[in-house]
Amino acid sequence: MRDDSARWDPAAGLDREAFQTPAVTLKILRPNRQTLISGPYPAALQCANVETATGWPEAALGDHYAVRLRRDRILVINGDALSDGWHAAKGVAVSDMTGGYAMLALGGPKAFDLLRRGTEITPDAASKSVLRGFHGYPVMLYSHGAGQFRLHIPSAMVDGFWSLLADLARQLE
Amino acid sequence: MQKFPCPFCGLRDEREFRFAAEAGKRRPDTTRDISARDWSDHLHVVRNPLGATREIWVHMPCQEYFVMARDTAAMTVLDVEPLRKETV
Amino acid sequence: MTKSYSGLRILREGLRNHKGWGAAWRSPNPGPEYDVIIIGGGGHGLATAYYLARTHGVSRVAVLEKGWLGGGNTGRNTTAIRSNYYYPESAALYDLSLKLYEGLSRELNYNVMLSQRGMLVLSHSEPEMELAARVVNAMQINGIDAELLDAKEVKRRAPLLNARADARFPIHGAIWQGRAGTARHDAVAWGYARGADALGVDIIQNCEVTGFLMEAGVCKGVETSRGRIRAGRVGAAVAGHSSVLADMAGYRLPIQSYALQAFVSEPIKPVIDTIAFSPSYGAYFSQSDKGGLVIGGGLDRVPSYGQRGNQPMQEAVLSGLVELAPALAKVKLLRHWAGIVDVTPDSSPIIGPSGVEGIYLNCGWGTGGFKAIPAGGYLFAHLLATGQHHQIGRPFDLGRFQTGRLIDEGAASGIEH
Amino acid sequence: MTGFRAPARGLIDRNRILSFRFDGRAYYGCAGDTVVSALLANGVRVMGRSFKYHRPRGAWSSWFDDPNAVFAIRLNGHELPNCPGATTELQDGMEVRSVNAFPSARFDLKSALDLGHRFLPAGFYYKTFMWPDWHLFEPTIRRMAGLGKLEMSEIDGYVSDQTHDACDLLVVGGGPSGIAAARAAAERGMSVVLVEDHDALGGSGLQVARIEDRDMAVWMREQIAAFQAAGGQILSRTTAFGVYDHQLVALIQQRGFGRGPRLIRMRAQRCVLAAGALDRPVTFGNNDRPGVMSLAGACDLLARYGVLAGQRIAVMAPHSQAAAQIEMLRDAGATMTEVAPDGPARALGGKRLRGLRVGDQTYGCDTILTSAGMMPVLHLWRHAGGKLSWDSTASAFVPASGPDWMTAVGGANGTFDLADALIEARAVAVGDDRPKRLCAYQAHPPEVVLTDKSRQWVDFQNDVTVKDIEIAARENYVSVEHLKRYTTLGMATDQGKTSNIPGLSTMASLRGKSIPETGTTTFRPPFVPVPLELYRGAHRGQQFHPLKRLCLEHRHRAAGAALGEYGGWLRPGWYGGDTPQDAIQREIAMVRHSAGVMDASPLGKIEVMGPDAEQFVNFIYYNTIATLKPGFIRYGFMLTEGGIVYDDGVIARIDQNRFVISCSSSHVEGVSAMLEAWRQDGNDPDRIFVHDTTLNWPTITVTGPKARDILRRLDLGVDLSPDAFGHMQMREGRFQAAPARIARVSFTGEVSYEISVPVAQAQALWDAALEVGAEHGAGPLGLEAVSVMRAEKGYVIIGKDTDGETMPHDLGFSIPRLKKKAAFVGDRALHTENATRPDRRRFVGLKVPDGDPMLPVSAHIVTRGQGGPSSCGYVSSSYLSPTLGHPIALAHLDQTQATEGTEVELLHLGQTRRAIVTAPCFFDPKGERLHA
Repeated sequence: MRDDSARWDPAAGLDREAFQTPAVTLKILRPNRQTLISGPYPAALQCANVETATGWPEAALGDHYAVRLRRDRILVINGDALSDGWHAAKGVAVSDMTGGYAMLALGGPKAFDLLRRGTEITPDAASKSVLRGFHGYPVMLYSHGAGQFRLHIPSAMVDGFWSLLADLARQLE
Repeated sequence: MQKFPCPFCGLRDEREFRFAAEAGKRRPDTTRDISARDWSDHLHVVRNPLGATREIWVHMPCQEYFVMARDTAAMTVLDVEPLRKETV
Repeated sequence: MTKSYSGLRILREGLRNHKGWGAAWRSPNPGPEYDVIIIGGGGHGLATAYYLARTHGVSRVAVLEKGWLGGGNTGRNTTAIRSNYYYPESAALYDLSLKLYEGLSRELNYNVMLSQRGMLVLSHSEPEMELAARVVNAMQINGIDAELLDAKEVKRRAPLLNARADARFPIHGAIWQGRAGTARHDAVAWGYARGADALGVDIIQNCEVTGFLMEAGVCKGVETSRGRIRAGRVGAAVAGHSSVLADMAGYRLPIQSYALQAFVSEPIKPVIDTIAFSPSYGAYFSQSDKGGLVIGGGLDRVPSYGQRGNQPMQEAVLSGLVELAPALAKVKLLRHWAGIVDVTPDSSPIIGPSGVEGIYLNCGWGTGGFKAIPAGGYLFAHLLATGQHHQIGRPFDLGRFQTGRLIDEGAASGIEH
Repeated sequence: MTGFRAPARGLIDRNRILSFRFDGRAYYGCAGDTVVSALLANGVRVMGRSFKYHRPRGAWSSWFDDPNAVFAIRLNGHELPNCPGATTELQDGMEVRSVNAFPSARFDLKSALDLGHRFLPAGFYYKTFMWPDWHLFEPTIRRMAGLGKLEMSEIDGYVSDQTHDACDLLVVGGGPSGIAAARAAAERGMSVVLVEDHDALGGSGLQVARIEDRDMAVWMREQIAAFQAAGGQILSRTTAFGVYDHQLVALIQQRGFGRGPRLIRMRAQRCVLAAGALDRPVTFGNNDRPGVMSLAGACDLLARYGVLAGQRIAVMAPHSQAAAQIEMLRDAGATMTEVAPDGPARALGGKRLRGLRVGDQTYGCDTILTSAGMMPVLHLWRHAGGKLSWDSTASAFVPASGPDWMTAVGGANGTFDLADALIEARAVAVGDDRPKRLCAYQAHPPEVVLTDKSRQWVDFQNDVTVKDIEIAARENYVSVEHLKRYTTLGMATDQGKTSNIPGLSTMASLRGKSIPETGTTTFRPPFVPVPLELYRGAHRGQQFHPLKRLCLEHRHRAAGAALGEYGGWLRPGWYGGDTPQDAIQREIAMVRHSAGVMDASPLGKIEVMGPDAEQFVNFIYYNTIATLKPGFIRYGFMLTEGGIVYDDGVIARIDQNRFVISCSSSHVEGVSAMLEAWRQDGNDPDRIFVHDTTLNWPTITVTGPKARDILRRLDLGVDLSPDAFGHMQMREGRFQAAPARIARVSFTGEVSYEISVPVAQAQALWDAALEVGAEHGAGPLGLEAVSVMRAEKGYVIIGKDTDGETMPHDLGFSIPRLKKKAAFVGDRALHTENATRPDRRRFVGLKVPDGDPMLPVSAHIVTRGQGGPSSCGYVSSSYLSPTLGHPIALAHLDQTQATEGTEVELLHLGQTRRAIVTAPCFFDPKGERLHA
């Protein structure tokens, strides 16, 4: 039996300083709530009390908004608390996922160059879903205003993902 | 690196997709008797054509299962449609 | 009969400026009828023809090859030969093959350069060491040479490998088979071809099968790009394209075709003297006599017949390789290519009747066809000559997919073979 | 002194002098030199030795088509092997050594091999070394083979950069046609990327004085400026090395010697191939002598580096573009003698050329430049699936039908005249028709004639001669692939760039066939050798396969946890202790007497919701779930359609339309995916929804006789009394005003509660449980102790105590197989011949004779027949049980041998053991503690 504690740098989770280089800035955001809503798209929007759910490349704005994950699933950032479970009347399923995803803000002049290192993405290739594979990590990626991006990553992966972004950022010239 | 069109997300590169099965198979009603041959045909036998084929794929990020018609030699995508019924 | 090869003959030919060498095999035109037609001039097809003539005295044999002989997976693989298998059925098959390989150069009077440099199957964790021990025990019970090595011994035998404790997958130990090794893949095809040709077998290149000659539901021969050829029995040994023939003849197979990639580096002086395989890193490699690193990994993720490399798998295999042997980061990749392999549900081959009378199968070798060439040929020849299974071949009959008696090495050891 | 630096020519910076060493001797070069140009400027001709005969070899050419000048180069303490000298930029302080030569390229001891050449013909090793055994000869042969020696050290910071990009038009090649094409397209508003493998653009254009009535340098400046003004992007030091599916072109950008290169995966809407052309060597006697060079290569050396290849130069170049090239060299001060190759030709001299003999004429010279014609560079065209056709006036393969997104222009298209090339490039770039060429090009390569007088070389690096090809033909290795593999023709590090066409034409004339009849070999990527590091990039170290991390990891580290990898997570194996064994034994005793507190967060929490959820999970599970009542939990298996146990776990029903599946930690992704697949295939996806909420609900397990007492102090708002809250039930309570889900399930055999709370409450719950627990002698509990305790109870761990053959009835769960009415995944496969065979393995316990040590895991249980031992099972788990004070083991055993009390023989790594078959459950078989 081996003790591999030393082999892995201690996990910092969400408690970490912002990462800053001339090329990019990266920091952790802590939304009050993240809520997963599954069901027919209109029903999901109505339940979330939002007009639309953001995809790519359009930008999400403000603090309370929804992003589109699947044909029949959205993630609501902030907004009202909803009870978990099956909402028969609306025909939607709701789960609190506030602690399930770490939320990162990426900015800086080379932010998009950094993103291109992890996934084949262009500003014009539209996609309804913000979910994509990023260097093997399952992320949500969307714009939050010009040159500003937000990423959500399963919270158990944030340590690895953060250090990957830091490694990739070092390659930017 | 191929690009496949997820019926929901649009074009993404092949790393986001997983091959599920050949299209066109229906799971037999297993509450009835099924001969060993029929079951083996269902579970194991495939057409595996050289050229045009229809397959079920999943776009892993958005978990969309869909039918993709493609050419297994030319590596071209001919057509895609969702496996489930379309909803907005 | 071509004159035999030897060092002495080379000296003699050297003095007379090599004017005396004859053709290694003829280029005959197809005859109207043969006792046995073998479709596919790869290693398995040529070996089958050789053993039909040699062991069973069936000399009216034709091998029909669509392109040039040995041009399929025989000429595209990573040349590994081993019998480090878990199940008795696999062990019997692949060890028969290894034993035949051990005498092959002398039997064929053609140096196939069998190099029994041994093979390491690396374990990177305690659970993997437990699985390794389970495999080693099974091999020893099956009568096959096997050792369980610890990390120190692995480091001694392969200092090139990443021995650091902080490696992503630190090396805990390995399964060792000393009799495993490599052989010159082209030479195996050429040696069998020369041997079969000398025994009267017609090897017909650039002859594509376009249809089967069916009479009352029985196959009586084939239609080819070079005309109709009748036959008593037809054997199909066309790994990678088995389903295409099946479609032509009207039988169905549990086979999916995938591209399997291989890579070779520029030649460097010897850095590793064995075959090293790491399931965790998803890569294996050895070094050819010419000095190039011969590298392999897993199947491409997209089923296909496109004989070309696919980038995501290249990056997966080669990054794994460099993690396994970091000094190789500086070595340059010279060439990469792909072959199309038959993949069955249990990753074990199919030897036996096709379901259409008169047509027999040798297919489904997946990623492991090269090492099995002598046994595949030997057992297939037995089947084509007698119409009956050899006992070592019987478990690999198509019937196993109905009985459920699969032979899935991955199921037992967690290591796909 | 042969080659030398011509005054005032080239792009080099003559004011920046770089010093370097070659085979120990000091030399000087200029900034902008390559290693080869610098050596030639110093009059060095012999740069390496050939692979097989160790013949002295000099540079054939000035760029990637040179197969001869291969070096080991050391700089700043690091050495790279097999560096192509012609494409390696010279840097100050480089230590350059020839490879495959000892002590030096000039004097190589192994050159004696060449004397025995007549006894080492093509394929000789196939014909000998068979007795007694190849393995006897092999080590010597392996030491002789191989080029450079690999340094075992790693270069820190040698990390490649991998990225993706896309453009409307990718132009490959920065010569005049490439530049013209790129500018024309950019000015039409396309996004254009122009790649050039040199540092400077210009290509063959650098060899002419004027382009389109402008001074060449001015023309270049103007064109490049206009291209960039139109938004065009230039990637220099960048080579397109492969074309992959769906129009992906792989680019490698050099970032300096000893620095990891950049991989750009460029997705191009269209691609213009302007890669130019290479000289086809003239095949004649001793044509491998140092000083026999490519005519175009010599011109490029002069134009880029101001290096004149020789002083007295004989030229054999029977094609219509040669005149201008010859003029350029003469203009630079060399005496040029044009020689028509109209007879058997032979180079005279050894390491130093004396002359060229053609027929019975001898021409004195110190250098021979040859070109049998120009060969378009069409590797990428072939990668992309383009076809080739043979142009008999040009005697070259030119593009035929090909992919609609790629077009070749200029030299790559056989348009060798500069004016024609520019018109063509501009037209093609914007999608217009290809204009007709105004200037005709012809080449008349001399017929290859077999002679015994001297050896004529086809593959310079691999030492393949015309004679070798003749032997291959004689022996019927006539298909191009056979020829290549039998003689190793074209297998050198230049991948046949110089040798393919000469080899083909030789085989063709030997067999009296045409070259197209003889065929051509496939060009395979990479176009130039690329370091393996290129493919690794950030896929290294912990990023190669990252682990999931617990939100309480810092707490576990603080408590002295030993962390290990379990099912893709970094989790506590045990806490503190002098040795793992002590710690584990102590934790087991703690749980059996008091309680343990464990972080079970990775346990799956997959919610299945909706009106069809009930029948759905009933179909997914082997066990019947439909009858499960809200508030209750059931243990069950999920099978594959092949009937194999895929996962075990518990499922809880929260209400009519809501279930929570608690699968094993390592299967959360797999189970979610499997559920989603069945949901969308054959079900109404609007009536079933699957949410994997695992990461939102960290789970703390409290297990042991004191578990209930501890929970009582946590104010969960739930009646914990045994009759109110029994085993296999679940309740929803609250912890610190947050929702808490409490499930009474057990993996240890003791009363256990799994408490799941939101991430924000996890740390408070962990601390509270430990604080209260401490009063009862309870403490943190790691996974290793749990896996011993579950073995004492005979509980399986999937993947350890099961494998890819295990079916549920092997584990003693037979009832659904026989009784369940509804269809479920894997049902049919449980009734195949294999599933019902009498000798199926059964899950059993094993105990050892008193005093024996514990059984080794993975030992096989054997029966002895006449054929020696045969396996009838194996040990899957084995521990020294502190609870029972004796070893216990779990095993799979042929059920015909599996009656309790039977003594069995085991083999492990050559040793024999004995054991007695028991039931798998060793501890509290009635489950009194569990239900307490």
